[in-house]
This record gives sequence, C-alpha cells and structure tokens, in this order.
Amino acid sequence: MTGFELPVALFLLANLAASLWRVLRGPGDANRLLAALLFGSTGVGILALLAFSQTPAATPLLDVALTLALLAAITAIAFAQRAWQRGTDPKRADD
Amino acid sequence: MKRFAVSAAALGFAFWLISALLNLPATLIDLRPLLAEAIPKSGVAHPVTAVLLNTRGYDTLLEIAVLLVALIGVLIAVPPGNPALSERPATADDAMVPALARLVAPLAVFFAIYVLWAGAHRPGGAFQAAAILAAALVLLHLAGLTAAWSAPTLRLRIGLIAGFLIFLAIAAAPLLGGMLLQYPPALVGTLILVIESGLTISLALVLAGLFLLLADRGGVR
Amino acid sequence: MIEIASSLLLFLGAFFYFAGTVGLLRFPDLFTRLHALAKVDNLGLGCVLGGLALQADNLAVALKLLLIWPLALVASAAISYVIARRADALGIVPWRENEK
Amino acid sequence: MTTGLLFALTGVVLFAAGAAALLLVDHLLRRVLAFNIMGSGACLVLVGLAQRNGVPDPVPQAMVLTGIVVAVAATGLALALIRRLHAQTGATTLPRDGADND
Amino acid sequence: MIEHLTHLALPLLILLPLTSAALAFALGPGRGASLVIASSALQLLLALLLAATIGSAGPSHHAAGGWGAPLGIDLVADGLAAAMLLLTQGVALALFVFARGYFHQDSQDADHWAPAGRYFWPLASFLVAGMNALYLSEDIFNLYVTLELVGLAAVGLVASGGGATQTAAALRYLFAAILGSGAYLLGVALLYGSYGSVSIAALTPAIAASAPAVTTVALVAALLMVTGLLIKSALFPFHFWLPPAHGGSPAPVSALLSALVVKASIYLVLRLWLGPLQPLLAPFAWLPAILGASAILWGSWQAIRAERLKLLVAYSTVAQLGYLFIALPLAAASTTGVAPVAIVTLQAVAHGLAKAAMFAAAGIILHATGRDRVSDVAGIAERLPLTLFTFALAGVSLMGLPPSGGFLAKWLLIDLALAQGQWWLVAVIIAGGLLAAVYIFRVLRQAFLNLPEAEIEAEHQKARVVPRSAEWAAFALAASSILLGIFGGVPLLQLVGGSV
Amino acid sequence: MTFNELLPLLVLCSSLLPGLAIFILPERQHRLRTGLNLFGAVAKIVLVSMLLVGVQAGESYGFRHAVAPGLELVFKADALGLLFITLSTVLWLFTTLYAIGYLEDAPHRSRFFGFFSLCVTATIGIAMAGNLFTFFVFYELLTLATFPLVAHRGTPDAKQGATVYLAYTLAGGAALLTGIVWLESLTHHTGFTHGGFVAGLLPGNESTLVAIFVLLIAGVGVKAAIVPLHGWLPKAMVAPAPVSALLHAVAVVKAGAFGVVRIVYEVFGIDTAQALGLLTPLAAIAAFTIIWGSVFALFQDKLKKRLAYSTISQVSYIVLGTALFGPIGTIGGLVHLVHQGVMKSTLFFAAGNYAETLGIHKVSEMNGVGRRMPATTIAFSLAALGMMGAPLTAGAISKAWLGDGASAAGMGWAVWVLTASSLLNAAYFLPILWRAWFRPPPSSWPEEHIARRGLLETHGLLLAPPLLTAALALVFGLLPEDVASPLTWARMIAEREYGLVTP
Amino acid sequence: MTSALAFDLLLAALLLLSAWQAMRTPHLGRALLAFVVFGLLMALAWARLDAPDIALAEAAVGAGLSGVLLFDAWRAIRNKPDSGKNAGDEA
Repeated sequence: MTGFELPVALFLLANLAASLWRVLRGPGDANRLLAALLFGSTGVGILALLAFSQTPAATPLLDVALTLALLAAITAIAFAQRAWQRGTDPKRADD
Repeated sequence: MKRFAVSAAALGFAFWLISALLNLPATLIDLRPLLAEAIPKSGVAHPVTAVLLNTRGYDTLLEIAVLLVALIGVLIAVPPGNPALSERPATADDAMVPALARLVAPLAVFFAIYVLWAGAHRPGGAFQAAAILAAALVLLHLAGLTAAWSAPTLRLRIGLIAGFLIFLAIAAAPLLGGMLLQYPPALVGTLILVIESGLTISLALVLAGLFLLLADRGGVR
Repeated sequence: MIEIASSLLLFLGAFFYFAGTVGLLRFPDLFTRLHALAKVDNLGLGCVLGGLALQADNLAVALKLLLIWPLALVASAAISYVIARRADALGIVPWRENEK
Repeated sequence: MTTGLLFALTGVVLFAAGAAALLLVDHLLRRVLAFNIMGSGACLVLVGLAQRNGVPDPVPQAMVLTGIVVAVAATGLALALIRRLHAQTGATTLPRDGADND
Repeated sequence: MIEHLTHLALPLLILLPLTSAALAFALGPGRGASLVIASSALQLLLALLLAATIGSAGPSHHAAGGWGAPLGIDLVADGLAAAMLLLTQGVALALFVFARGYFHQDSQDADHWAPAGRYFWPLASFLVAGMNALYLSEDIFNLYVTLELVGLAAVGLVASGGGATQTAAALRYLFAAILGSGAYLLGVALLYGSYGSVSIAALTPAIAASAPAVTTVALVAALLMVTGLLIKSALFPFHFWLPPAHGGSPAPVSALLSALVVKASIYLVLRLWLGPLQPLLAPFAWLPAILGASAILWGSWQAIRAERLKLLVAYSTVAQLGYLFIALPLAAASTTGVAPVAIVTLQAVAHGLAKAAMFAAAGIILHATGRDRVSDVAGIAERLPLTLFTFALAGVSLMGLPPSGGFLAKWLLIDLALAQGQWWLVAVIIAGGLLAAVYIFRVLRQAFLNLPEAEIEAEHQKARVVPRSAEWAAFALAASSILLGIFGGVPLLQLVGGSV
Repeated sequence: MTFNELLPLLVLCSSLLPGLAIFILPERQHRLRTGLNLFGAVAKIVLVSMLLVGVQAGESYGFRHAVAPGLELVFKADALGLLFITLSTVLWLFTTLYAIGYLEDAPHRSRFFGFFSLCVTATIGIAMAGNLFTFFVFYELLTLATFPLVAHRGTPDAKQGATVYLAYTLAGGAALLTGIVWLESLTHHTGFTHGGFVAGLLPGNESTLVAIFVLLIAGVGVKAAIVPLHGWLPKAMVAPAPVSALLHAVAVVKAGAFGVVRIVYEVFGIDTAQALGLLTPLAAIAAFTIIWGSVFALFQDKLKKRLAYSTISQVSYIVLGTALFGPIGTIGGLVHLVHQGVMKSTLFFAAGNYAETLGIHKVSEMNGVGRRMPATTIAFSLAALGMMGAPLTAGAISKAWLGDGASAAGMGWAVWVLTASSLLNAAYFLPILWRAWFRPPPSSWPEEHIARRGLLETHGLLLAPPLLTAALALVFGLLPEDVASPLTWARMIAEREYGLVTP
Repeated sequence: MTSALAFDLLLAALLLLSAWQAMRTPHLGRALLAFVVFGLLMALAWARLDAPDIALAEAAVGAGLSGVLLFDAWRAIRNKPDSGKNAGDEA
C-alpha cells in the first residue's frame, strides 16, 4: 500500500463519471457502447486499486476484477448483437 | 396527479427514514462474535460461506427452490416445440467472437472451479461460480457455438435439479437423529463441498437457462 | 524503492485512463474514439495492474494481476473489432477531416 | 460518516426511487429495471446499516447474496413473461383497464 | 415413534413438497400428479399429527442446522401455524385430486400447445412448500425467502393459463408481489440494522424495550413490512392485481391462489402485528380494519357487477379477505372468551375451504359450457347437479349462513365487535353477508332456474365433461366448509386460541 | 348418548336424511322417492308420538353440541315446541301426499322433494331449538330451503317472487342475528327459559333491551308477515299449491309466529316485556296487521292472493294473543297457531285442486264449482267458515279465547279489532262460498285437466289431504275440551310452563 | 475530506445518477446501458463495503447475465410480432 491507491481510484471514478456523460449524451448507441467498454476496463482498474488500498491487500477483490474482465465482453457483445440494430443507428436524431 | 403524489410520497419517505437513520444507535445484539465462535464448527473458514451453507443454510435451500421456480416460469412462457429460430445472431459468422469465446470459455470454467474451491476459506462459492459458468455458456451461445435450448430434455432436467436434490438429501439425512441441515461434525467440510459442487452445476444450468430458453428467437411465440 | 515505482506506474495508468476519457469525449466519431479507447485504457489498465503487482506480497497475487491484463486486452480487442464491424455493417461512415 | 452508513442512506434513496418508478413507469422493461434498483437499494441498507460501525458483518452479506439470487430469478421470470406478452399482443405495457371489472 | 415423527413433522412438511416438486419437474411436462398427490396426503397426515401434538403439548420447535436463533433459523409451529398448515395441506390435497381430473381433460387436445397443466405439478408443489415454510418460519429474513418462493410460484401458475390475458395478469401480479416483498425486505434490513437480529424470538423483547431513536426506524420498518404484506394480501386498495390473476387462471390455480396463497401473507401480517411489531403498530390497528371494511363493501359490489363468473368469485375473495382484517383493533378477547386471532383463523379456514370449492365448481362449469359469463350458466344445474350443489354449499359459507364455518366465524366476529362497542363493524359484517347473498344467488338463480338459450344449449351438448373425481373433490371441500361450522369450531378455536 | 338425547336428533334426521337421499336420486326414480318421502313422514309421526307420550309422562328430551366455546346447538322437546312439532309433522304428511299427487309428471321432482324435506327439517329444528343460537341456525336454514321451492316453477313471476322472498327473509335474518348476538354479548346466555332471562339486566339497560326486542321481533316478524314486513308473502303465492300450504300453514309464517312466542315468553318473559312497555305496541302492530290483511284480501280476485292476504291477517292473531298480557290471550294465540295451520292448509289444498282440476285461479271463475267438485268445496267451506270464526268451528274457539284474553288484559280495543276482522273475513269468504254453491256453473271450465272419474272429482291424492285437514279442523272445533285437542295442550303449556293460571 | 470519503460520495452520486437514468431517460437502450453501469457501480460499492462475495456475485450477474438478458429481451420486444404467431392464444 502506497497510499495512492485510493486517490487514483477516485480519479478513475471521476473519469468514469465523465464518460457516463457520453453514455447519457450519445449520440447513438454505438458511442454509448464505447463508454460502456471504458467502464469495463476502468472498473477492473478501480477494483484492483481498491484491493490494494488496504493492508493486507484484499486479494478477493482481484477475483472480482478478474470476473469483470472475463465477463465485461459479454455485455458488450450482447449489446452489439441484440440492441444495436438498424433503426437505432447514430444517424437517427437522438431522442 | 398520481405522478406527483407518488413522487412526493417517495421523497417524504426517503427524508423521514434518512433523518431517522442518522440518529440510529448501535445494536444491542451483535451476531459477529457468535458467528466467530461458530466458524470452527462450521466446516468452512470463510464466514459468509459458513452463514450461507451452515448457520443459515436453510435460507439457501429455499433460495435454490426460488430459482427453480423462476426457471419453470420461463419454461411456461416458452411454448414447447418452438418452430424454426429466427435470424441467427448478427456476429455468428464473425471470426472474432467465436475466437474470443473459445479463449474465454475455458478460462471461465477454470476460474469458476477456482471460485468454487475458494469459497471454503475466502470469498467465492457456488452461486458466484455458477454465475461465471452461466455467463460462459451465454457467451458460447452469442458466439454461435451452442444452440439455444428448446424444451429441456430429461438429461437437462436432471442436471437442473441434481444440485437441489443433493442439497435436499444432505439436508434431510440428519433428521434421522437430529435437526434439519445439522451436518455431522466429522463430515461437515466435505458435505458442504459436495453441496456446493452440485449447486454450481445446477445453478449454472438454471441461470443459463433463463437466457438460453428464450434466446435467439426474435421473440417468444 | 518498489513503492515509488509502484506509485509512478499508478499515476501513469491514471494518466492513460484520463487520456482515454478525453478521447472518448473529444474525438469526432465512433472509429476514432474506438481507437483512442482501445489503445489508451488498456495501457492504463496495464500500468495500474503492473504498479499493483509490484506491491504483491506473493507470487499468486502478482500472477493473478498479470493474468487480468491480457484477458482485458483480448476482450477489448474482440469487442472493438465487433463494434467496428457492426458499425460498418450498419453503414456508419468514418469521419474525414475534410468533411465539415 | 462511515462507508456503511453512507451507502445505507444511498440505498434508502435508491429504494424510494425504484419503488416510485415501479409505480409510475409503464414500459415493462423499465419496471424490471425499477424493481432491480429497488432491490439493490434494500440490499445496500441491509449491509450498510449493519456495518455502520465499519466492521464487516458476514450475516447480512450472506442474506444479500440470497437476495441477489432471488432478484435474478424474478428478473428472468419477468423478462420471459414480458416477451410472451409482447409476442401475444404486441404490447410493451400492461393494459390500463386490468383492474377494472370486465 | 409418534414423538419422533412429530419432531420430524416440521422439516418434513417443507422437505416433502420440495422433493416432490423437484421430482415432478424431472418427470417432465404434465407428469408427476400421483407423486404430488401422494406426498400431499402424507403431508396432511403430518399436519394432523402436528396439530394433535400442539393441542396437547404446546408449540413445537425445530432449530434448522442445530444452531438455534439468533445465529441459525428456528422453525416453530404453534396452534395458529398448525391450523394454517392443516388448511393448506387439506385444501391442497383436494385441489390436487381435482386438478388431476381437470387437467386430464385438457390434455386430450393434443395440439393445444399451452395446456395449463404442463408445469402445474412442480409449481403447485413448490407453492405448498413455500407456504409451509412460511407458516413455520421464525426468522424474518427467512420469511422473505419463503414469500418470494410463494410469490414466484404463484406467478408461474397464473402464467400457465397461456393466454395473453393470463400473461398480463401474471405480470401485474409479479410486479405487485415484488413491490410487496421489496418493501418487506427493506423493513427487514432496517430491523436488522436497528436490533442486530432477524429472529422473531430475539426481536420481540428488543423492540418492546427499544429507545426512541430506534423506534422511529423500527416504526418505518414495521410499516414497510406490513404494507408490503398487505400488497401481497390484496387488501383493498391493493387488490388491483388479484381479480385478473385469480379470475383468469385455470380453475385449480385460481382455487389455490384464492384459498391459500393470499392467506399466507395475511398470516404473516397477523403474526408480526400481534407479535414483535405490536408495540410499534398498536396505534395503527384501525387502519387495516377500515381498509378491510372497505374491501368487504367494494369487493362485494364489484362481484355483484361482474359479468364473468370467475371474476365474480375473484372479487368475492377481495371482499372476504376484508373480514380477516377487521378484527385487528378488537384485540381484547370476546365475551365468549375466544381470542380474536382464533376467530380470524376460523374465518380464514372457512373461506379457504369454501373458496377453493367455489373456484373448482366454477372451473367445472366453465369447462362444461366453454363459456365464462354468468349469463351462460343458465340451466347448467340440470347437467351438473353435484357441482352446482357444491357451488351453493360454498356460497352458504361465504354468505355466512348457518350452519357453515363462515357463519360461525361471522357470529363470533359480530360478538367481538359488539362486546367492544364497534357498531360500524357489525353493520359492515352484516352488510357484507347480504351483499354476498346478492352475488351468489345471482349465479344460483341463473344456474337452477333459467333455461339456456338454444345456441348455448347446443354447445352444452358437445362440451366436455369433467371426471367425477374432480366433481367429488370440489364437493368434499364445500362439505368441509359446512361441517367446519358444526364440528370444527371447538377444536380449531381451542388449537389457535390456546397458542397466541 | 342416551335415548333421551338421541330421540330429538332422530326426529330431525327422519326428514333430513330422506331429503339428502332424494337429492342424490336420479329424476326418474319416483317410486323410490315417494317411498322415501312417506317413510320419512310416517317415521317422524311415530317418533313424535314417542316424544309426546314421553313429555306427557314428564320425561325431558334434550341434546347439546358445542360448536364453539360458549356456543351450543341445543335441542329440547318442551310442550310448546311439541305443539308446533306435532302440527308440522302431521301437516307434513298431508302436504307430502298432496304434493305427490300435485307434481305427478312435473319436472325437477328430486329437487322439489329434497328441499321440501329440508324445509320440514328446518321447521322441526326451529321448534326444538333450545336457545336463540339454535333457533337462528334453523331459521336461516328454513330461508335457504324454501327459496328454491318458491322459485320452483321457474317462471318470471316465480323468480321474482322468490327473489323478493329472499331479500325480505335474509334482511330479517340479519336483524335477528344482530339482535341475538347483541343480547348474548350482554347476558352470555341464550337458552330459552320460562319467564325469560333478561330481567337481570334491569334496571339500567331499558333502551338497549327495547332495541334488541325490536331487532328480534323485526327478524321473526318478516317470516310472520307482520305489516310492514309482509311484502314478500303475496308475491310468494306464485309457488305451487303444496308449497303455499307449507309456507302459509306449516313452516314459514308459523316459524315466525312461533319465534314471537319464544321471544316474548322465554327470552324476555311476559312480565319483563310488559314492564318495558313492549306488549302494547306489539299488540297494536298485530291488530293493524289483522285489519290490513283483511282489507286487502277483500280486493283480490285471484284466489290464492286472497288467501295470502288472509294469512297475513290470521297469523297476527297469534302475535296478538302473545302480546296480550295474561293467560287467556296466550292460550288463544297458541291454539290459533294450530287451528290456523290446519284451516289454512285446507284452503290452499282446495285452491290447488281448483287450479289443477279445472284451471280456476280467480274468484270470479268459481261460479258453481261446488257442483263439479263438491268434496273439495265442502272442505273449503268448512275451513273458510272456521276462518270467519263461525260457531262450532276451530276458528271460533281461537277467537273466543283471544277476545276473552283481550278483555282480561284490559285491552278492550282488541276485541273490536277481532270483531271487525271477523266481519271482514266474512266479507271476503262468503262471496266465494256463495259463488261456489249457489251460482250456476259456466258452460265450460277455464282448463279442465283432470276429468271426473266416478266418485273422484279429481286425483285421489289431491282430494284426500284437504278432506283430512278439514275434518281435523272440524274435530278441533267440535271437541275443544278433548284430551288430545290443541286447546287442552295450549292450556297445559300455559299452566305448566308459564305458570299462568287459567280459568 | 479524505479520498475514501470522496470516493464513497462520488460513487454514491454516480449510483443515484445511473439509477435515475435507468428509470427516467426516455430512450430504452440508454436506460438499459445505464442499468448495466449501475450494476458495475454496485459491484464497486460492495467492494467498498468489504463484501467481496457480493461484489463477485454482482459482477458476474450484473456484467455477465443481467445485461445479456435485458438486451435480448429488448430486441425481442422491439418489433411488432407477426400476426400469425398468436394462434396459440386462448385468452
């Protein structure tokens, strides 16, 4: 533990908040999906940082991070396949 | 009008409760020391698992029943012998998703086994492992590598309930001389592992079933 | 010593993440944003995980940390690919500087 | 303020918002989201309040795991029924007159 | 031997239906009837045994896992629980026999892809398991799990009707159930946060002795739990989900839901209200009573107006449930020395038996006519005399006419209300009985006296006939609701009255 | 269980069990059904005779069964109950015979006779009820059992009549229920007791007791058709003739009147009722009803409707007798309970015969019917004369005792009421007799269903019951002091049970 | 303010924001994504609450299963069903 883990995690969370704006604003589903992608990897990072933000390190949280890394792809793929279709493409006016 | 009333009620409720919670004194009863005492007898080192499968194992038994009920509910919503599936998934002929699935799925299985095994002494356990396995199954389906399920076959049905039946049997066996779910001290660790293993497989099938029974049909008929 | 290296790596990671977020917010179209994201946040994750791995007190934990990274890389690559393909299939045209 | 209490309070708000949304929104998928959020709020209260002194308490944690399983079960069932209703009627909301006589 | 069996009765009442449910599911769609019926018969024996033991030796305990509260979960059966268990096993057994005949008929249409009986057996068995677990649980979080088990199984059963209206009804029910159990869960969370335990035995003294700051939170918790349960109990004005769900389902399902499932959450309201939450909720007792009174009047009125037969019966349930709440402010014992909760239990049992019989009879009628309007039952008494007799007997109990169980309960309720000077309750009870007579005689008049129109008559000729076993099962239920008034009152009231 | 406990149950079961069996019988099994009916009726007579003998010898019969703590079904066979039981039992036999003939080849006979038997069971239950709870149970059962009978024909009129009947009786039941439970919550005791059991609540609860009395009397008054609660009765006359006989003479209105007697004498006690000032209003209402019914009867052309209004009037004689403070009036009321039953069933049997044989429904169609159907018309005439209170008839005895009772109680006005009523009775009955005997018959009857066969002017089973009941009425009138006469029995009740000293 | 508290506060705010979006934003796809984000944030919250078991379950369910189920259902109900498919109705 260096004492920086939590501040860095906070910073990443702030990043995440910023990209949440992208999720909300779009335009279009594709960009939202991108943001979700970022969420995945940022989430993994934050979890890893949280794991080491205490002494001794809470290594179980690494398992959580690993799960997230394994499974984040699934949501994204499902979104691309199922949700993102013609008619919801980014050219359409964002409702 | 309704919108306003409900919103106001929700807001008022939240304020009332929050202001009350800010003044809440500490509890008189604390289960933590009790639990700490019980851990050595519980057969597992990890307290959450001890609660889930030992001290409050009865909750878990019923919770599995809830999942099975939900699965049966899904089966009811899907007519048997659903005719030809609609469009294939958009990426079925993509090379990338199957490749990813081929890589991730085995890793997920491996990781699930680890999570299951870890459950005895650190966070993890049957449900988490099952969820990971189920996710892997879903991924395989999204990649076009496994088909969706139509009506479950006998083998599948047995798979779905096997874990539950094992749990039931182990829960009932102590009744011969004691209480429901009162594992014999000598076997407690083993029995919990057996239960968790069975549950992992069945729960994975159930969770995957929630998706795979409905998936890929472009809508239920 | 290790602590300093670790901290540096963490900060570097944070920077990459920040860059990725800026890219997501500021780049003009889907494909360029995708590019920024896939590159930058994986680097960020790599740095963070690497920095933490330095702190690990046993090999298993370090290995686990280092396992997460390639996994995230693979997943991110696959998803980026899927998104790009899908965007193409749906007729989204890449942005060019001379337009607009 | 401890992490536990903070998240417990967050949970209260989430619950209230989820419950209100469950009553107010019409689209069925949205209602599924609403009840999941409501449930998450209740779970946060359960664990957060129990850990408001900062010490982890495994008992509510185990309960929340059970609660999550139940929520997944309810979500799966709800989604299946929603899809079925849509297939049968094309509707994505419940008919308004359901409570009325005939 | 008997002693040991009694000790086992508590867990077995939960394990048996769980096992038979799982096995019935494994056997496959539409299978498992015999298994579930056999298990149900065994459960009835166990419940009888349990009631006998409790009657003589007091409440029975079972510590699941051997830990004991507050760490573990205790199962406790007192007289009230035993009575509800007995009702559940009895009604379920009769309804299962009924359902076997009923669904057997259905399955003759081979190409009918959504026969309601496909997953009836596992779901119904899970449902019974859930209710038994609910009656026996002494742990408020465990109760949440049982509530969900009961709720989801009931939703599945409603959906099993297969049609769009049933699906919509199931969804409406699901959302109501989830809203209810969500509120309950938050209440549990707050109670655990306030007192550090979810065991009723530990909570009761803690709440009674709690400080003011705790009390506010605990009060919110109590209100949340009770409100959640009231939503699930379909107490007016939370009844919106009940008529479509109960009125649109296949007959055995409607009967199970109306006779048993709503009782489960009402049981919990009573148990919690009169138990640990008593110190918190005592000032609010008049609220459910007023709602109950409104339910009686409103439900009866809707039943009178209903055009569809099963909807009529469903609204009758809305009305009859009101009776179970109006006794809450009448906490003191009556002049006859019978505890109010015992009277409410008697009413619940009488209604359970009668309503199960009535829904079963309605189902047989609909089955035989293929139509569902009250006006379509004209002259059906000619073809289904036994079923109409069943309907009439059940109606006698619902109207509260002698010598039925419903009458006895009504008598004791009026006595209770009078003894405490609550004249408005007396008026409501009396009015409820008269209104019930209006809607029940509406059906009977039509069935016995009017002649079917020619076109319907032609349909009658070719319509399917339900097996005799189904008719007799329904009759047995109706007859029990009558006999309850003559022979059941004393043992039941003593069983329940002695325990609470 | 001793025999003395068993016997009342057996009396109940002698009609209950055949009734239930008849429900299950297929429609075409008429022989078996008739057999069951007659077996039940005869068995009941035998059993009731055993009761009579026993009670006269001082035996007491009773049975108790607790349905809830503090709530018991109590059956007892006391002298008052037996009076009513005997009446019902005998008339049930006659009515059954009549109904068998009347409904020959009609549809739904299983249903009819099933409910018929239940109806009698309920009546017997009311008669044997040992407390208000039991009374109420059978009182409601009677409502349920008679509703299908009134509606039996299924015509719109019948259905409407039945619905009105149900509305009145269920509402009355509700009032009765409230009154009973209220009373019980005050006294914790509902057993019928000679002299009543509410006196202990006085002083202090006067207004409550008055309210309870009003509720109770309103409850039973519906069935007794006391104005203004009588509205159902003229409508219910659409029922088949045996049912009318049952409603008007045996079961329903009698149950109401019997209830009034029980309430006044054995719940409140005649002294308490008098002390509360309840008797005079009751008498006034009864008197009003007597006149009201008679006046309305005058204007009815439909024979059965005229009889129905006559019933309203006549039943209130019983109520009036009860409300008269003193033994003589009581005896008059009690004896009229029997006399009116016998006479009114004769009248309805005869009316049924006219309708069934010749299609005569209206008074204006009765010209010369005495020549075509002399036996029926003789029975009719005897009963009608009795109703008017002509000398040497049963009716004269009732009226004489009632009149004496009124004078003795200091209610001289009641005598005038009785006189006026008698005149009115004559005014609506005599024209009928005049037409029947002295007007020439028309060339053809409205609808002749049954042809004359030798001596039999109509179906034998239709003819015998009115002749038998008319004969009974005659005997009661001619031999009032006989040991087995209703008058003797009524005096015994008054003396033995109420301690009233008769002259 | 410590960074722990800041982190918690920001996380709580984000939880509320994403929940609000999931329930209130007019576009359903956006709502579903907001819900997936909500799930991820819940996992972080559980991690902060020293409940790695729940975090693990939430990550697996929220990231793996719920999203897939919801997206799949969304696609299924987005289009009108073809009319011929209602044959089995027995409403």
